[in-house]
Amino acid sequence: MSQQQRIKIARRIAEEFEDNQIINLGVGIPTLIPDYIEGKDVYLHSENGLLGMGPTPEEEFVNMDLISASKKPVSVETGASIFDSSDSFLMIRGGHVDVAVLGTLQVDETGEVANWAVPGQNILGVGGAMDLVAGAKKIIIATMHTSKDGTPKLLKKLTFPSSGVRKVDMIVTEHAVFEFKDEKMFLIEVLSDITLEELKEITPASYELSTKKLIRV
Amino acid sequence: MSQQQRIKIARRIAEEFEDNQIINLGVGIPTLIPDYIEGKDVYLHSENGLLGMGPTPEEEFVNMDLISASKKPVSVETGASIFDSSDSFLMIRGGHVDVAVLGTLQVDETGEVANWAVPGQNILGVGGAMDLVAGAKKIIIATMHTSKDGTPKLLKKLTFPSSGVRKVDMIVTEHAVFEFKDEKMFLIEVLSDITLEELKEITPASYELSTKKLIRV
Amino acid sequence: MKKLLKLEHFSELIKDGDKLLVGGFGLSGTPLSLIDEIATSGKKNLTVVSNNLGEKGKGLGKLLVSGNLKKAIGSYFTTNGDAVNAWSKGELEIELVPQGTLAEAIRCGGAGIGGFYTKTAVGTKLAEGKHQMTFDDGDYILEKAIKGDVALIKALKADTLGNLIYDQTGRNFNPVMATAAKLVIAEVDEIVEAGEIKPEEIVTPHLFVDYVVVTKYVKEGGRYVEPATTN
Amino acid sequence: MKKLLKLEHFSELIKDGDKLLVGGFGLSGTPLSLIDEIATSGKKNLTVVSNNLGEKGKGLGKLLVSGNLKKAIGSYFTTNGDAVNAWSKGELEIELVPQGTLAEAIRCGGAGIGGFYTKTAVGTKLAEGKHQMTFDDGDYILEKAIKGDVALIKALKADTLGNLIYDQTGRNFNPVMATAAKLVIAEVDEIVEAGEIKPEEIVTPHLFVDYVVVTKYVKEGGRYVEPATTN
Repeated sequence: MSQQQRIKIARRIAEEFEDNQIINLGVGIPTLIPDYIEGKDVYLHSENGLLGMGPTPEEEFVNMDLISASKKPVSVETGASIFDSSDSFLMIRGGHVDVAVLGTLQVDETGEVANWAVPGQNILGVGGAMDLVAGAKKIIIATMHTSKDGTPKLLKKLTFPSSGVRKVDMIVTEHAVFEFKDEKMFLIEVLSDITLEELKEITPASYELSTKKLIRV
Repeated sequence: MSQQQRIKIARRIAEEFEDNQIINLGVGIPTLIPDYIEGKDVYLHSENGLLGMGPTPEEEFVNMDLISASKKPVSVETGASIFDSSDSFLMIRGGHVDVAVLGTLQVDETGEVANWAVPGQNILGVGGAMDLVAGAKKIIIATMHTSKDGTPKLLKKLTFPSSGVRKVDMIVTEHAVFEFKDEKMFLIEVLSDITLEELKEITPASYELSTKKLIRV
Repeated sequence: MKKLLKLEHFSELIKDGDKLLVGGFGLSGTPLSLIDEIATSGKKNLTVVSNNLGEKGKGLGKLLVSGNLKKAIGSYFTTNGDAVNAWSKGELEIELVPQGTLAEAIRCGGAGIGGFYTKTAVGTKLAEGKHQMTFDDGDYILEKAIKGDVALIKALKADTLGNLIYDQTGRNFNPVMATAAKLVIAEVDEIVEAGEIKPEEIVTPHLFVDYVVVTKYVKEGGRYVEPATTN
Repeated sequence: MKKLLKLEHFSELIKDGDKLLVGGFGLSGTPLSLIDEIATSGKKNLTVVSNNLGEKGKGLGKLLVSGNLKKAIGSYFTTNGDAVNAWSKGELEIELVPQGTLAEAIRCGGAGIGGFYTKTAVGTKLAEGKHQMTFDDGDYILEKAIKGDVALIKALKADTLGNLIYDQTGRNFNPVMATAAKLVIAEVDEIVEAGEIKPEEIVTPHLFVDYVVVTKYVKEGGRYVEPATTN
């Protein structure tokens, strides 16, 4: 997958953010987003215990005790705060994080997400994925439309283990933006030169066209 | 009840403390104890969120935002810490307080305590009593042997509502010290010139004499 | 500063019948100015969750005098004669909760936890009707989370983002209440620039705080007093 | 200072089969010196509760190499190849817990709470066999408290009483773990006089801490490195 496509996804998701929102960014594509939040006062929450996460510091300011949830050195913005893991997940589970942007393995057409385990493979990591799925006010999925070998990720039904009963609110891929409403999936934007027929072919999930606002970018 | 008798009780209880213990003192007689903890490094815990509570400050240093659980101005000792109510009761309920000294209305011969409500009267306060009864490592009851009108407080069975199933470890009155072991009550010291027969008369609870160490002070 | 609210606009945020979480231990760490506004607002049928109802005629005690309350949930009301009277006459409902259970239930409300099992109150009148479960080391009762419509808290300082620190034991229930209501309003002595409070020292991060109001009280001799009117 | 412990005496406090709570997020906020002592102690059948097992050959990863572990309880082991291998070969038991549930379960262990109801993991494999209950806003599962025999935590500074503060996000699981074990040992960079850390800034009050050990590592370029031996 090209870095350009990943950046397109990051950029599009950044447009969703509103001033003063608390945002939690997962691993993968979501980590690209901070570069594209321009002119918006949002605050990045990191589940290892930081609100107000800033960019990667210069080498001389690196401190392995100031890192992101991806375990990379970060800095703190003005007005940042530090707290322990139980308070950090109090924020997540208690609905105090406005938007979580998560990568995924699969999403089904109701918005149920599978983003932690592949059947038949070793399942040795879940991290904060299930807490974010259960607790964030709005969940946006950032994902390539299909996996590297072309296997669809947006499905009628999950075949991988679910991350929770809570449904996601939006999916952004390199080709399209989908919204969920009452467990139904709507195509609201096309982001590439793909035709609607081609999109349908790589998207087993059933979705409706949101005629009011379908945008081709 | 005479202040001298109350002081005798406070003094005797202070003898129980050991270096480095965390102590929580309830209202009433327990509040007298700090004056009699001499030469011992103990730390007073106050359930409104303070470890390392110090004595009443001079008037000029009074701050109504630095008070005891009895809502009286206090000071902080060197090395004191401040925390919120949920963390304070985490300490209490989680067994991190070594000794709680509590007043009482009644105690029965198994060590069950009733210290919050009188039947037929308005029951509008419980405070931290039940949390301390459930959670402190050791519970010492500080009480006059009978109520003001001579009604016994140390009973075969409680007639007032229980404060919890957890049994207390020791009772100190102006006349005697009792210890509990396996829900049995033992007289271990006599603190006044009362005879053993007179003591029995004002103590409906059944107790054994701890012959090994019964002391008359 | 986006979150700054004028005291006179505060009571517009409260509706009849709201459940309010009000910080403080007696009169310590209590949002006295916000309470005063409610007392003169004519709001009705409020439920207050607070450790006490202030003192007679003071702090939350004022709401008893001005008739705003339907119910109080807390741990200790005995020392406020007005509360005892109102309850005796059937004018005030009271729900008594052990102090530690109260603090923890509010924290759960803020933490997305439905309920928790505690040994506190097992075998007492306050456990009646509550679900009981046996764990490795004995019996526990289920206590459910407490949430509010609005939390009124008192802090020492806010920064311009709404991060809060507290004055000594004035901290008490305030930080947990800040997590557990749909709308959180902090009364503070002072507002400082963002960055003046170090990240490690912030007790309540700004994501919990919706509005900040500067107190009308002044601290004299260690006690909050109403300032002499200046007109 | 009464609580000061020499590093070389530390492993005497650990027994075969103990359950250890070990602070840290990856290698951040991790008691590296204490872990090194265990790795050379020959202790067997330890259970470690920690978010990760460090990295391959680093931090808690060393205990995999030296064969001290029977079981790991945590949220994310995928990035440590040794953990994956040991598990595949049946040499290591793994219990996977969502990160927020892990933090909260440990806090409950310290707080005298038997268990709590969370929405996290409802409807997933990780909820299998767990008690479920419906509250006002949906289904929750019961997660039980986690306690340890010994907690090994990493702080920035201790004062002479054992009060602790942490360095930035090195705080992570350390404060909750400090509450939830029978014996709590804090590895610190520095010991200061009691009173130097202000009461409001203490994160872990001394009543939780049994022993303090000064780290053998030094921080260079923002990373802990083993000092050059001086002999």
